[in-house]
Amino acid sequence: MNIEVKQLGNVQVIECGGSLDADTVSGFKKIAYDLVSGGSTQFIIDCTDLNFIDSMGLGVLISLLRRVRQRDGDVKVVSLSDDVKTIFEITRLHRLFDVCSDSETAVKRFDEIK
Amino acid sequence: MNIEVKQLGNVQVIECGGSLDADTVSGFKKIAYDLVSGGSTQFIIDCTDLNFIDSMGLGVLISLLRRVRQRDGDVKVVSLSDDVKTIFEITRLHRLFDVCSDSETAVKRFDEIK
Amino acid sequence: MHFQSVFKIKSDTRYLTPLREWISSVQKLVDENDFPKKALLPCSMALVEAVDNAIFHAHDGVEDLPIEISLVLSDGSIVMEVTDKGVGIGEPVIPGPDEMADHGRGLFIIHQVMSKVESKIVDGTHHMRMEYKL
Amino acid sequence: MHFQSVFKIKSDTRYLTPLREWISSVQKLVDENDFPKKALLPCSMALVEAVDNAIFHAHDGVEDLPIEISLVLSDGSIVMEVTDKGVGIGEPVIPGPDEMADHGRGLFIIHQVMSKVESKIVDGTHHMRMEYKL
Ligand SMILES: Nc1ncnc2c1ncn2[C@@H]1O[C@H](COP(=O)(O)OP(=O)(O)O)[C@@H](O)[C@H]1O
Ligand SMILES: Nc1ncnc2c1ncn2[C@@H]1O[C@H](COP(=O)(O)OP(=O)(O)O)[C@@H](O)[C@H]1O
Repeated sequence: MNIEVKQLGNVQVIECGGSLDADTVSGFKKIAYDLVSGGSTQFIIDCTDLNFIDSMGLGVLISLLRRVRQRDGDVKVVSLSDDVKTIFEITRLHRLFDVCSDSETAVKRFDEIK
Repeated sequence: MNIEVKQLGNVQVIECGGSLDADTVSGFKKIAYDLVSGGSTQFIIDCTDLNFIDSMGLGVLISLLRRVRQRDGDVKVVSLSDDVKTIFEITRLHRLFDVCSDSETAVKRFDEIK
Repeated sequence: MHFQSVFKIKSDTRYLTPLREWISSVQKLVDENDFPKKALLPCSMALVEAVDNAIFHAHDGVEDLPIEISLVLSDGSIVMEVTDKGVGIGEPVIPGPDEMADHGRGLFIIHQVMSKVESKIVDGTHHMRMEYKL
Repeated sequence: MHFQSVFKIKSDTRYLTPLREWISSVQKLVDENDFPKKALLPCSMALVEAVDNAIFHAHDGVEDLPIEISLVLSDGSIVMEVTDKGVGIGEPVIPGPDEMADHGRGLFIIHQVMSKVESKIVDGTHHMRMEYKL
Protein backbone atom coordinates (compact mmCIF):
# COMPACT_ATOMS: atom_id res chain seq x y z
CA MET A 1 0.00 0.00 0.00
CA ASN A 2 1.16 3.54 -0.75
CA ILE A 3 0.26 6.36 1.59
CA GLU A 4 0.98 10.03 1.01
CA VAL A 5 -0.07 12.92 3.20
CA LYS A 6 -0.73 16.43 1.92
CA GLN A 7 -2.05 19.52 3.66
CA LEU A 8 -4.84 21.68 2.30
CA GLY A 9 -4.99 24.47 4.88
CA ASN A 10 -5.94 22.76 8.15
CA VAL A 11 -7.09 19.63 6.39
CA GLN A 12 -4.87 16.54 6.24
CA VAL A 13 -5.33 14.70 2.96
CA ILE A 14 -4.26 11.05 3.22
CA GLU A 15 -3.89 9.56 -0.25
CA CYS A 16 -4.22 5.79 -0.16
CA GLY A 17 -3.10 3.51 -2.99
CA GLY A 18 -3.47 -0.26 -3.33
CA SER A 19 -5.26 -2.19 -0.64
CA LEU A 20 -6.12 -1.03 2.88
CA ASP A 21 -6.43 -4.38 4.60
CA ALA A 22 -5.17 -6.45 7.51
CA ASP A 23 -1.76 -6.46 5.89
CA THR A 24 -1.38 -2.70 5.50
CA VAL A 25 -3.65 -1.25 8.16
CA SER A 26 -0.89 -0.72 10.75
CA GLY A 27 1.03 1.60 8.44
CA PHE A 28 -2.07 3.68 7.86
CA LYS A 29 -2.91 3.69 11.57
CA LYS A 30 0.49 5.01 12.58
CA ILE A 31 0.40 7.88 10.10
CA ALA A 32 -3.18 8.87 10.92
CA TYR A 33 -2.84 8.62 14.70
CA ASP A 34 0.40 10.62 14.67
CA LEU A 35 -1.47 13.40 12.88
CA VAL A 36 -4.26 13.23 15.47
CA SER A 37 -1.68 13.40 18.27
CA GLY A 38 -0.24 16.44 16.53
CA GLY A 39 -3.63 18.14 16.81
CA SER A 40 -5.22 17.46 13.42
CA THR A 41 -8.97 16.91 13.45
CA GLN A 42 -9.92 17.38 9.80
CA PHE A 43 -9.10 14.48 7.47
CA ILE A 44 -9.72 13.65 3.87
CA ILE A 45 -9.08 10.05 2.80
CA ASP A 46 -8.34 10.24 -0.91
CA CYS A 47 -9.19 6.83 -2.40
CA THR A 48 -8.36 7.62 -6.04
CA ASP A 49 -5.84 4.77 -6.18
CA LEU A 50 -7.36 2.54 -3.53
CA ASN A 51 -8.68 -0.65 -5.09
CA PHE A 52 -9.73 -2.65 -2.02
CA ILE A 53 -10.54 -2.27 1.65
CA ASP A 54 -11.39 -5.02 4.12
CA SER A 55 -13.12 -4.93 7.52
CA MET A 56 -9.88 -4.08 9.29
CA GLY A 57 -9.25 -1.17 6.92
CA LEU A 58 -12.80 0.04 7.53
CA GLY A 59 -12.24 -0.42 11.27
CA VAL A 60 -9.27 1.93 11.34
CA LEU A 61 -11.19 4.57 9.39
CA ILE A 62 -14.04 4.33 11.90
CA SER A 63 -11.77 4.59 14.90
CA LEU A 64 -10.13 7.64 13.32
CA LEU A 65 -13.61 9.09 12.76
CA ARG A 66 -14.57 8.50 16.41
CA ARG A 67 -11.45 10.23 17.67
CA VAL A 68 -11.78 13.35 15.57
CA ARG A 69 -15.56 13.74 15.87
CA GLN A 70 -15.06 13.93 19.65
CA ARG A 71 -13.10 17.08 18.93
CA ASP A 72 -15.57 18.45 16.35
CA GLY A 73 -13.43 17.23 13.48
CA ASP A 74 -14.39 14.87 10.67
CA VAL A 75 -13.09 12.26 8.26
CA LYS A 76 -14.35 12.71 4.71
CA VAL A 77 -13.84 10.00 2.15
CA VAL A 78 -13.30 11.08 -1.48
CA SER A 79 -12.78 9.73 -5.01
CA LEU A 80 -13.97 6.19 -4.38
CA SER A 81 -13.44 3.61 -7.11
CA ASP A 82 -16.50 1.51 -8.01
CA ASP A 83 -15.29 -1.42 -5.91
CA VAL A 84 -14.49 0.62 -2.79
CA LYS A 85 -17.79 2.47 -3.16
CA THR A 86 -19.62 -0.88 -3.28
CA ILE A 87 -17.77 -2.03 -0.15
CA PHE A 88 -18.84 1.15 1.67
CA GLU A 89 -22.42 0.55 0.59
CA ILE A 90 -22.49 -3.13 1.57
CA THR A 91 -21.16 -2.25 5.01
CA ARG A 92 -23.50 0.78 5.14
CA LEU A 93 -20.59 3.04 5.98
CA HIS A 94 -21.57 5.48 3.25
CA ARG A 95 -24.12 6.68 5.80
CA LEU A 96 -21.58 7.07 8.59
CA PHE A 97 -18.93 8.85 6.53
CA ASP A 98 -19.31 12.00 4.53
CA VAL A 99 -18.47 10.59 1.09
CA CYS A 100 -17.52 13.33 -1.41
CA SER A 101 -16.71 13.21 -5.09
CA ASP A 102 -13.28 14.81 -4.67
CA SER A 103 -10.95 16.63 -2.26
CA GLU A 104 -12.07 20.06 -3.43
CA THR A 105 -15.69 19.33 -2.54
CA ALA A 106 -14.63 17.87 0.80
CA VAL A 107 -12.55 20.94 1.67
CA LYS A 108 -15.53 23.17 0.85
CA ARG A 109 -17.70 21.12 3.18
CA PHE A 110 -15.16 21.54 5.98
CA ASP A 111 -15.21 25.30 5.32
CA GLU A 112 -19.02 25.48 5.41
CA ILE A 113 -19.06 24.29 9.01
CA LYS A 114 -16.61 26.86 10.34
CA MET B 1 -0.06 -5.68 -26.63
CA ASN B 2 1.02 -2.14 -27.41
CA ILE B 3 3.05 -1.40 -30.52
CA GLU B 4 4.53 1.94 -31.44
CA VAL B 5 6.74 2.70 -34.41
CA LYS B 6 9.36 5.44 -34.47
CA GLN B 7 11.96 6.37 -37.06
CA LEU B 8 15.62 6.95 -36.28
CA GLY B 9 16.99 7.97 -39.69
CA ASN B 10 16.43 4.96 -41.94
CA VAL B 11 15.85 2.65 -39.00
CA GLN B 12 12.35 1.63 -37.98
CA VAL B 13 12.10 1.21 -34.22
CA ILE B 14 9.18 -1.01 -33.22
CA GLU B 15 8.47 -0.61 -29.52
CA CYS B 16 6.64 -3.64 -28.14
CA GLY B 17 4.81 -3.66 -24.83
CA GLY B 18 3.08 -6.54 -23.03
CA SER B 19 3.18 -9.97 -24.59
CA LEU B 20 4.12 -10.91 -28.16
CA ASP B 21 2.32 -14.23 -28.42
CA ALA B 22 -0.20 -16.19 -30.48
CA ASP B 23 -2.85 -13.70 -29.40
CA THR B 24 -1.03 -10.56 -30.49
CA VAL B 25 1.33 -11.71 -33.22
CA SER B 26 -0.95 -10.77 -36.12
CA GLY B 27 -1.00 -7.10 -35.11
CA PHE B 28 2.78 -7.03 -34.99
CA LYS B 29 3.05 -8.89 -38.28
CA LYS B 30 0.85 -6.43 -40.12
CA ILE B 31 2.79 -3.39 -38.91
CA ALA B 32 6.20 -4.94 -39.60
CA TYR B 33 5.33 -6.35 -43.03
CA ASP B 34 3.76 -3.07 -44.13
CA LEU B 35 7.04 -1.36 -43.30
CA VAL B 36 8.95 -4.00 -45.30
CA SER B 37 6.59 -3.50 -48.25
CA GLY B 38 7.27 0.21 -47.95
CA GLY B 39 10.98 -0.49 -48.45
CA SER B 40 12.32 -0.59 -44.89
CA THR B 41 15.11 -3.07 -44.25
CA GLN B 42 16.57 -1.86 -40.96
CA PHE B 43 14.59 -2.70 -37.84
CA ILE B 44 15.06 -2.31 -34.14
CA ILE B 45 12.68 -4.24 -31.89
CA ASP B 46 12.60 -2.29 -28.63
CA CYS B 47 11.59 -4.75 -25.90
CA THR B 48 11.78 -2.34 -22.95
CA ASP B 49 8.13 -3.01 -22.04
CA LEU B 50 7.86 -6.52 -23.45
CA ASN B 51 7.38 -9.05 -20.66
CA PHE B 52 6.79 -12.26 -22.62
CA ILE B 53 7.24 -13.81 -26.03
CA ASP B 54 6.14 -17.25 -27.18
CA SER B 55 7.22 -19.41 -30.13
CA MET B 56 4.79 -17.66 -32.46
CA GLY B 57 6.15 -14.27 -31.45
CA LEU B 58 9.68 -15.55 -32.04
CA GLY B 59 8.52 -16.97 -35.37
CA VAL B 60 7.37 -13.62 -36.67
CA LEU B 61 10.63 -11.97 -35.63
CA ILE B 62 12.55 -14.66 -37.51
CA SER B 63 10.47 -14.34 -40.64
CA LEU B 64 10.99 -10.57 -40.53
CA LEU B 65 14.71 -11.19 -40.13
CA ARG B 66 14.75 -13.52 -43.15
CA ARG B 67 12.98 -11.00 -45.34
CA VAL B 68 15.22 -8.06 -44.53
CA ARG B 69 18.52 -9.97 -44.48
CA GLN B 70 17.78 -10.98 -48.08
CA ARG B 71 17.99 -7.27 -48.86
CA ASP B 72 21.07 -6.62 -46.72
CA GLY B 73 18.98 -5.28 -43.88
CA ASP B 74 18.78 -6.52 -40.30
CA VAL B 75 16.57 -6.83 -37.26
CA LYS B 76 18.28 -5.85 -34.02
CA VAL B 77 16.66 -6.63 -30.70
CA VAL B 78 17.24 -4.18 -27.84
CA SER B 79 16.48 -3.57 -24.14
CA LEU B 80 15.42 -7.10 -23.26
CA SER B 81 13.90 -7.72 -19.84
CA ASP B 82 15.39 -10.62 -17.87
CA ASP B 83 12.52 -12.93 -18.84
CA VAL B 84 12.62 -12.14 -22.57
CA LYS B 85 16.40 -12.44 -22.52
CA THR B 86 16.09 -15.88 -20.94
CA ILE B 87 13.56 -16.91 -23.61
CA PHE B 88 15.97 -15.81 -26.36
CA GLU B 89 18.74 -17.81 -24.71
CA ILE B 90 16.65 -20.96 -24.21
CA THR B 91 15.64 -20.88 -27.87
CA ARG B 92 19.23 -19.96 -28.85
CA LEU B 93 17.95 -16.98 -30.83
CA HIS B 94 20.42 -14.66 -29.10
CA ARG B 95 22.90 -16.15 -31.58
CA LEU B 96 20.69 -15.50 -34.60
CA PHE B 97 19.71 -11.94 -33.71
CA ASP B 98 21.99 -9.05 -32.99
CA VAL B 99 20.93 -8.34 -29.41
CA CYS B 100 21.94 -4.84 -28.24
CA SER B 101 21.63 -3.10 -24.91
CA ASP B 102 19.63 -0.17 -26.31
CA SER B 103 18.42 1.56 -29.48
CA GLU B 104 21.37 3.95 -29.58
CA THR B 105 23.85 1.08 -29.67
CA ALA B 106 21.79 -0.69 -32.32
CA VAL B 107 21.65 2.41 -34.54
CA LYS B 108 25.45 2.77 -34.27
CA ARG B 109 25.84 -0.83 -35.37
CA PHE B 110 23.64 -0.20 -38.40
CA ASP B 111 25.83 2.84 -39.22
CA GLU B 112 29.08 0.84 -38.92
CA ILE B 113 28.05 -1.41 -41.78
CA LYS B 114 27.31 1.35 -44.26
CA MET C 1 -17.39 -29.08 -12.23
CA HIS C 2 -15.94 -26.19 -14.19
CA PHE C 3 -13.12 -25.16 -11.94
CA GLN C 4 -11.56 -26.66 -8.89
CA SER C 5 -8.59 -25.65 -6.82
CA VAL C 6 -7.32 -26.42 -3.35
CA PHE C 7 -4.13 -25.31 -1.64
CA LYS C 8 -2.65 -24.12 1.61
CA ILE C 9 -1.22 -20.78 2.59
CA LYS C 10 0.54 -19.75 5.77
CA SER C 11 -1.23 -17.59 8.34
CA ASP C 12 0.18 -14.37 6.98
CA THR C 13 -1.64 -11.27 5.79
CA ARG C 14 0.88 -10.82 2.99
CA TYR C 15 -1.14 -13.41 1.06
CA LEU C 16 -4.25 -11.21 0.95
CA THR C 17 -3.33 -9.31 -2.20
CA PRO C 18 -2.03 -12.44 -4.04
CA LEU C 19 -5.29 -14.18 -3.08
CA ARG C 20 -7.30 -11.39 -4.69
CA GLU C 21 -5.05 -11.50 -7.74
CA TRP C 22 -5.50 -15.26 -7.92
CA ILE C 23 -9.30 -15.18 -7.76
CA SER C 24 -9.35 -12.35 -10.29
CA SER C 25 -7.21 -14.37 -12.70
CA VAL C 26 -9.51 -17.37 -12.25
CA GLN C 27 -12.50 -15.16 -13.08
CA LYS C 28 -10.80 -14.14 -16.34
CA LEU C 29 -9.97 -17.73 -17.30
CA VAL C 30 -13.27 -19.49 -16.84
CA ASP C 31 -16.55 -19.06 -18.64
CA GLU C 32 -18.45 -15.87 -17.76
CA ASN C 33 -21.44 -18.11 -16.94
CA ASP C 34 -19.46 -20.01 -14.32
CA PHE C 35 -17.93 -16.92 -12.72
CA PRO C 36 -19.62 -13.67 -13.77
CA LYS C 37 -17.62 -10.47 -13.41
CA LYS C 38 -20.13 -9.15 -10.88
CA ALA C 39 -19.36 -12.07 -8.53
CA LEU C 40 -15.67 -11.16 -8.31
CA LEU C 41 -15.87 -8.38 -5.72
CA PRO C 42 -18.26 -10.26 -3.39
CA CYS C 43 -16.10 -13.39 -3.56
CA SER C 44 -12.88 -11.43 -3.02
CA MET C 45 -14.41 -9.64 -0.02
CA ALA C 46 -15.66 -12.85 1.60
CA LEU C 47 -12.40 -14.70 0.97
CA VAL C 48 -10.31 -11.92 2.51
CA GLU C 49 -12.57 -11.70 5.58
CA ALA C 50 -12.53 -15.46 6.11
CA VAL C 51 -8.73 -15.55 5.80
CA ASP C 52 -8.38 -12.55 8.15
CA ASN C 53 -10.45 -14.47 10.71
CA ALA C 54 -8.43 -17.65 10.27
CA ILE C 55 -5.20 -15.70 10.81
CA PHE C 56 -6.28 -13.58 13.77
CA HIS C 57 -8.99 -15.59 15.54
CA ALA C 58 -8.34 -19.24 14.74
CA HIS C 59 -4.55 -19.13 14.55
CA ASP C 60 -4.02 -16.09 16.74
CA GLY C 61 -1.13 -14.87 14.62
CA VAL C 62 0.82 -18.15 14.63
CA GLU C 63 2.21 -17.88 11.11
CA ASP C 64 3.14 -21.52 10.64
CA LEU C 65 -0.39 -22.85 10.98
CA PRO C 66 -1.71 -23.57 7.50
CA ILE C 67 -4.95 -22.23 6.09
CA GLU C 68 -6.52 -24.34 3.38
CA ILE C 69 -8.31 -22.54 0.58
CA SER C 70 -10.66 -24.31 -1.76
CA LEU C 71 -12.60 -22.91 -4.70
CA VAL C 72 -15.07 -24.93 -6.74
CA LEU C 73 -17.16 -23.63 -9.61
CA SER C 74 -19.91 -25.97 -10.61
CA ASP C 75 -23.27 -25.49 -12.26
CA GLY C 76 -24.88 -22.52 -10.65
CA SER C 77 -22.57 -21.84 -7.76
CA ILE C 78 -19.21 -20.57 -6.58
CA VAL C 79 -18.15 -22.35 -3.40
CA MET C 80 -15.18 -21.17 -1.35
CA GLU C 81 -13.99 -22.96 1.72
CA VAL C 82 -11.45 -21.63 4.19
CA THR C 83 -10.23 -24.24 6.65
CA ASP C 84 -8.31 -23.42 9.81
CA LYS C 85 -7.01 -25.29 12.87
CA GLY C 86 -9.10 -23.28 15.30
CA VAL C 87 -12.10 -24.17 17.45
CA GLY C 88 -14.62 -22.54 15.15
CA ILE C 89 -17.10 -19.76 15.71
CA GLY C 90 -19.00 -20.39 18.90
CA GLU C 91 -21.42 -17.51 18.98
CA PRO C 92 -24.22 -17.11 16.49
CA VAL C 93 -23.63 -14.39 13.94
CA ILE C 94 -24.69 -10.91 14.91
CA PRO C 95 -27.06 -9.40 12.34
CA GLY C 96 -25.05 -6.20 11.85
CA PRO C 97 -22.16 -4.51 13.60
CA ASP C 98 -22.62 -1.50 15.80
CA GLU C 99 -22.23 1.36 13.34
CA MET C 100 -19.42 3.03 15.27
CA ALA C 101 -17.61 -0.16 16.35
CA ASP C 102 -14.22 -0.58 14.74
CA HIS C 103 -14.43 -4.38 14.61
CA GLY C 104 -17.03 -7.11 14.21
CA ARG C 105 -17.60 -6.41 10.53
CA GLY C 106 -15.97 -9.52 9.02
CA LEU C 107 -18.73 -12.07 9.41
CA PHE C 108 -21.29 -9.39 8.61
CA ILE C 109 -19.59 -8.76 5.25
CA ILE C 110 -19.39 -12.48 4.50
CA HIS C 111 -23.09 -12.94 5.22
CA GLN C 112 -24.01 -9.83 3.23
CA VAL C 113 -22.22 -10.86 0.04
CA MET C 114 -22.60 -14.65 0.00
CA SER C 115 -25.82 -16.62 -0.53
CA LYS C 116 -25.10 -19.27 2.07
CA VAL C 117 -22.51 -19.40 4.85
CA GLU C 118 -21.71 -22.34 7.08
CA SER C 119 -19.14 -22.70 9.84
CA LYS C 120 -18.60 -26.32 10.80
CA ILE C 121 -16.04 -28.53 12.48
CA VAL C 122 -15.03 -31.54 10.39
CA ASP C 123 -12.40 -33.94 11.75
CA GLY C 124 -11.24 -31.37 14.24
CA THR C 125 -10.69 -28.58 11.72
CA HIS C 126 -12.88 -25.56 11.25
CA HIS C 127 -14.40 -25.13 7.80
CA MET C 128 -15.87 -21.82 6.73
CA ARG C 129 -17.98 -22.72 3.68
CA MET C 130 -19.21 -19.80 1.61
CA GLU C 131 -21.49 -20.25 -1.35
CA TYR C 132 -22.38 -17.65 -3.97
CA LYS C 133 -25.42 -18.77 -5.97
CA LEU C 134 -25.47 -17.56 -9.56
CA MET D 1 -0.21 -32.36 -2.39
CA HIS D 2 0.40 -28.65 -1.83
CA PHE D 3 -1.63 -27.17 -4.64
CA GLN D 4 -4.08 -28.62 -7.05
CA SER D 5 -6.24 -26.99 -9.70
CA VAL D 6 -8.13 -28.17 -12.73
CA PHE D 7 -10.34 -26.23 -15.12
CA LYS D 8 -11.30 -25.76 -18.72
CA ILE D 9 -10.76 -22.85 -21.06
CA LYS D 10 -12.03 -22.30 -24.57
CA SER D 11 -9.68 -22.62 -27.52
CA ASP D 12 -8.92 -18.93 -27.67
CA THR D 13 -5.57 -17.18 -27.52
CA ARG D 14 -7.08 -14.41 -25.41
CA TYR D 15 -6.61 -16.72 -22.42
CA LEU D 16 -2.82 -16.76 -22.78
CA THR D 17 -2.16 -13.66 -20.70
CA PRO D 18 -4.73 -14.58 -18.00
CA LEU D 19 -3.10 -18.02 -17.83
CA ARG D 20 0.27 -16.46 -17.17
CA GLU D 21 -1.29 -14.14 -14.59
CA TRP D 22 -2.95 -17.14 -12.95
CA ILE D 23 0.20 -19.21 -12.68
CA SER D 24 2.11 -16.20 -11.41
CA SER D 25 -0.51 -15.61 -8.69
CA VAL D 26 -0.29 -19.29 -7.71
CA GLN D 27 3.49 -18.97 -7.42
CA LYS D 28 3.03 -16.05 -5.02
CA LEU D 29 0.50 -17.93 -2.86
CA VAL D 30 2.18 -21.21 -2.25
CA ASP D 31 5.35 -22.00 -0.37
CA GLU D 32 8.57 -21.01 -2.15
CA ASN D 33 9.74 -24.63 -1.69
CA ASP D 34 6.74 -25.94 -3.63
CA PHE D 35 6.99 -23.40 -6.45
CA PRO D 36 10.29 -21.51 -6.50
CA LYS D 37 10.34 -18.15 -8.27
CA LYS D 38 12.85 -19.49 -10.80
CA ALA D 39 10.33 -22.12 -11.95
CA LEU D 40 7.75 -19.51 -12.93
CA LEU D 41 9.13 -18.52 -16.33
CA PRO D 42 9.82 -22.12 -17.48
CA CYS D 43 6.32 -23.20 -16.41
CA SER D 44 4.67 -20.17 -18.03
CA MET D 45 6.57 -20.81 -21.26
CA ALA D 46 5.66 -24.50 -21.40
CA LEU D 47 2.02 -23.84 -20.52
CA VAL D 48 1.64 -21.20 -23.22
CA GLU D 49 3.26 -23.43 -25.86
CA ALA D 50 1.09 -26.41 -24.94
CA VAL D 51 -2.06 -24.28 -25.07
CA ASP D 52 -0.97 -22.73 -28.39
CA ASN D 53 -0.61 -26.27 -29.77
CA ALA D 54 -3.99 -27.36 -28.44
CA ILE D 55 -5.66 -24.33 -30.04
CA PHE D 56 -3.95 -24.45 -33.42
CA HIS D 57 -3.01 -28.09 -33.97
CA ALA D 58 -5.46 -30.18 -31.95
CA HIS D 59 -8.52 -27.96 -32.27
CA ASP D 60 -7.55 -26.21 -35.49
CA GLY D 61 -9.03 -22.91 -34.34
CA VAL D 62 -12.44 -24.29 -33.35
CA GLU D 63 -13.00 -22.01 -30.38
CA ASP D 64 -15.73 -24.02 -28.66
CA LEU D 65 -13.57 -27.07 -28.08
CA PRO D 66 -12.46 -27.04 -24.45
CA ILE D 67 -8.88 -27.30 -23.28
CA GLU D 68 -8.42 -28.71 -19.82
CA ILE D 69 -5.62 -27.31 -17.70
CA SER D 70 -4.38 -29.04 -14.60
CA LEU D 71 -1.67 -27.95 -12.20
CA VAL D 72 -0.49 -30.04 -9.28
CA LEU D 73 2.30 -29.15 -6.88
CA SER D 74 3.40 -32.01 -4.75
CA ASP D 75 6.64 -32.89 -3.01
CA GLY D 76 9.41 -32.17 -5.40
CA SER D 77 7.54 -31.47 -8.61
CA ILE D 78 5.32 -29.13 -10.56
CA VAL D 79 3.09 -31.06 -12.94
CA MET D 80 1.04 -29.32 -15.62
CA GLU D 81 -1.29 -31.18 -17.91
CA VAL D 82 -2.96 -29.72 -21.00
CA THR D 83 -5.70 -31.91 -22.42
CA ASP D 84 -7.21 -31.43 -25.85
CA LYS D 85 -9.66 -33.26 -28.12
CA GLY D 86 -7.11 -33.85 -30.87
CA VAL D 87 -5.37 -36.95 -32.14
CA GLY D 88 -2.11 -36.25 -30.35
CA ILE D 89 1.39 -35.73 -31.61
CA GLY D 90 2.27 -38.44 -34.10
CA GLU D 91 5.85 -37.63 -34.97
CA PRO D 92 8.66 -37.93 -32.48
CA VAL D 93 9.97 -34.62 -31.23
CA ILE D 94 12.66 -33.01 -33.29
CA PRO D 95 15.75 -32.20 -31.22
CA GLY D 96 15.87 -28.55 -32.19
CA PRO D 97 14.20 -26.35 -34.79
CA ASP D 98 15.99 -25.18 -37.87
CA GLU D 99 17.53 -21.90 -36.73
CA MET D 100 15.89 -19.83 -39.46
CA ALA D 101 12.52 -21.62 -39.47
CA ASP D 102 9.66 -19.47 -38.27
CA HIS D 103 7.77 -22.39 -36.71
CA GLY D 104 8.45 -25.70 -34.97
CA ARG D 105 9.76 -24.10 -31.81
CA GLY D 106 6.85 -24.96 -29.45
CA LEU D 107 7.70 -28.54 -28.52
CA PHE D 108 11.38 -27.63 -28.50
CA ILE D 109 10.72 -24.98 -25.84
CA ILE D 110 8.60 -27.36 -23.77
CA HIS D 111 11.33 -30.00 -23.82
CA GLN D 112 14.02 -27.44 -23.05
CA VAL D 113 12.35 -26.02 -19.94
CA MET D 114 10.59 -29.05 -18.44
CA SER D 115 12.24 -32.08 -16.82
CA LYS D 116 9.85 -34.64 -18.30
CA VAL D 117 7.33 -34.38 -21.12
CA GLU D 118 4.79 -36.97 -22.15
CA SER D 119 2.15 -36.85 -24.87
CA LYS D 120 -0.40 -39.62 -24.45
CA ILE D 121 -3.93 -40.50 -25.47
CA VAL D 122 -6.18 -41.40 -22.53
CA ASP D 123 -9.85 -42.23 -23.18
CA GLY D 124 -9.67 -40.63 -26.59
CA THR D 125 -8.30 -37.31 -25.38
CA HIS D 126 -4.76 -36.08 -25.82
CA HIS D 127 -2.86 -35.30 -22.64
CA MET D 128 0.29 -33.24 -22.72
CA ARG D 129 1.91 -33.92 -19.34
CA MET D 130 4.76 -31.64 -18.39
CA GLU D 131 6.76 -32.09 -15.22
CA TYR D 132 9.22 -29.68 -13.67
CA LYS D 133 11.35 -31.41 -11.06
CA LEU D 134 12.49 -29.19 -8.22
N1 LIG E 1 -12.19 -18.66 11.93
C1 LIG E 1 -12.57 -18.30 13.18
N2 LIG E 1 -12.16 -19.01 14.26
C2 LIG E 1 -12.52 -18.68 15.50
N3 LIG E 1 -13.34 -17.62 15.78
C3 LIG E 1 -13.78 -16.87 14.78
C4 LIG E 1 -13.43 -17.16 13.43
N4 LIG E 1 -14.03 -16.25 12.62
C5 LIG E 1 -14.72 -15.44 13.44
N5 LIG E 1 -14.58 -15.78 14.73
C6 LIG E 1 -15.19 -15.15 15.92
O1 LIG E 1 -16.24 -14.32 15.49
C7 LIG E 1 -16.04 -12.98 15.91
C8 LIG E 1 -16.58 -12.01 14.91
O2 LIG E 1 -15.75 -12.01 13.74
P1 LIG E 1 -15.83 -10.84 12.69
O3 LIG E 1 -17.25 -10.56 12.41
O4 LIG E 1 -14.98 -11.22 11.54
O5 LIG E 1 -15.26 -9.57 13.42
P2 LIG E 1 -13.80 -9.28 14.00
O6 LIG E 1 -12.86 -10.16 13.26
O7 LIG E 1 -13.61 -7.84 13.72
O8 LIG E 1 -13.89 -9.58 15.47
C9 LIG E 1 -14.57 -12.87 16.17
O9 LIG E 1 -14.26 -11.87 17.13
C10 LIG E 1 -14.22 -14.26 16.68
O10 LIG E 1 -14.50 -14.39 18.03
N1 LIG F 1 -1.64 -30.79 -29.13
C1 LIG F 1 -1.27 -31.21 -30.37
N2 LIG F 1 -2.14 -31.90 -31.12
C2 LIG F 1 -1.79 -32.32 -32.36
N3 LIG F 1 -0.59 -32.09 -32.91
C3 LIG F 1 0.32 -31.38 -32.22
C4 LIG F 1 0.03 -30.91 -30.91
N4 LIG F 1 1.12 -30.27 -30.46
C5 LIG F 1 2.04 -30.33 -31.43
N5 LIG F 1 1.57 -31.00 -32.51
C6 LIG F 1 2.31 -31.32 -33.76
O1 LIG F 1 3.70 -31.12 -33.53
C7 LIG F 1 4.22 -30.18 -34.47
C8 LIG F 1 5.30 -29.35 -33.84
O2 LIG F 1 4.76 -28.47 -32.89
P1 LIG F 1 5.58 -27.25 -32.35
O3 LIG F 1 6.96 -27.70 -32.02
O4 LIG F 1 4.81 -26.63 -31.23
O5 LIG F 1 5.73 -26.25 -33.56
P2 LIG F 1 4.62 -25.47 -34.37
O6 LIG F 1 3.42 -25.33 -33.49
O7 LIG F 1 5.27 -24.18 -34.69
O8 LIG F 1 4.35 -26.30 -35.59
C9 LIG F 1 3.03 -29.37 -34.94
O9 LIG F 1 3.20 -28.83 -36.20
C10 LIG F 1 1.91 -30.41 -34.90
O10 LIG F 1 1.91 -31.17 -36.07
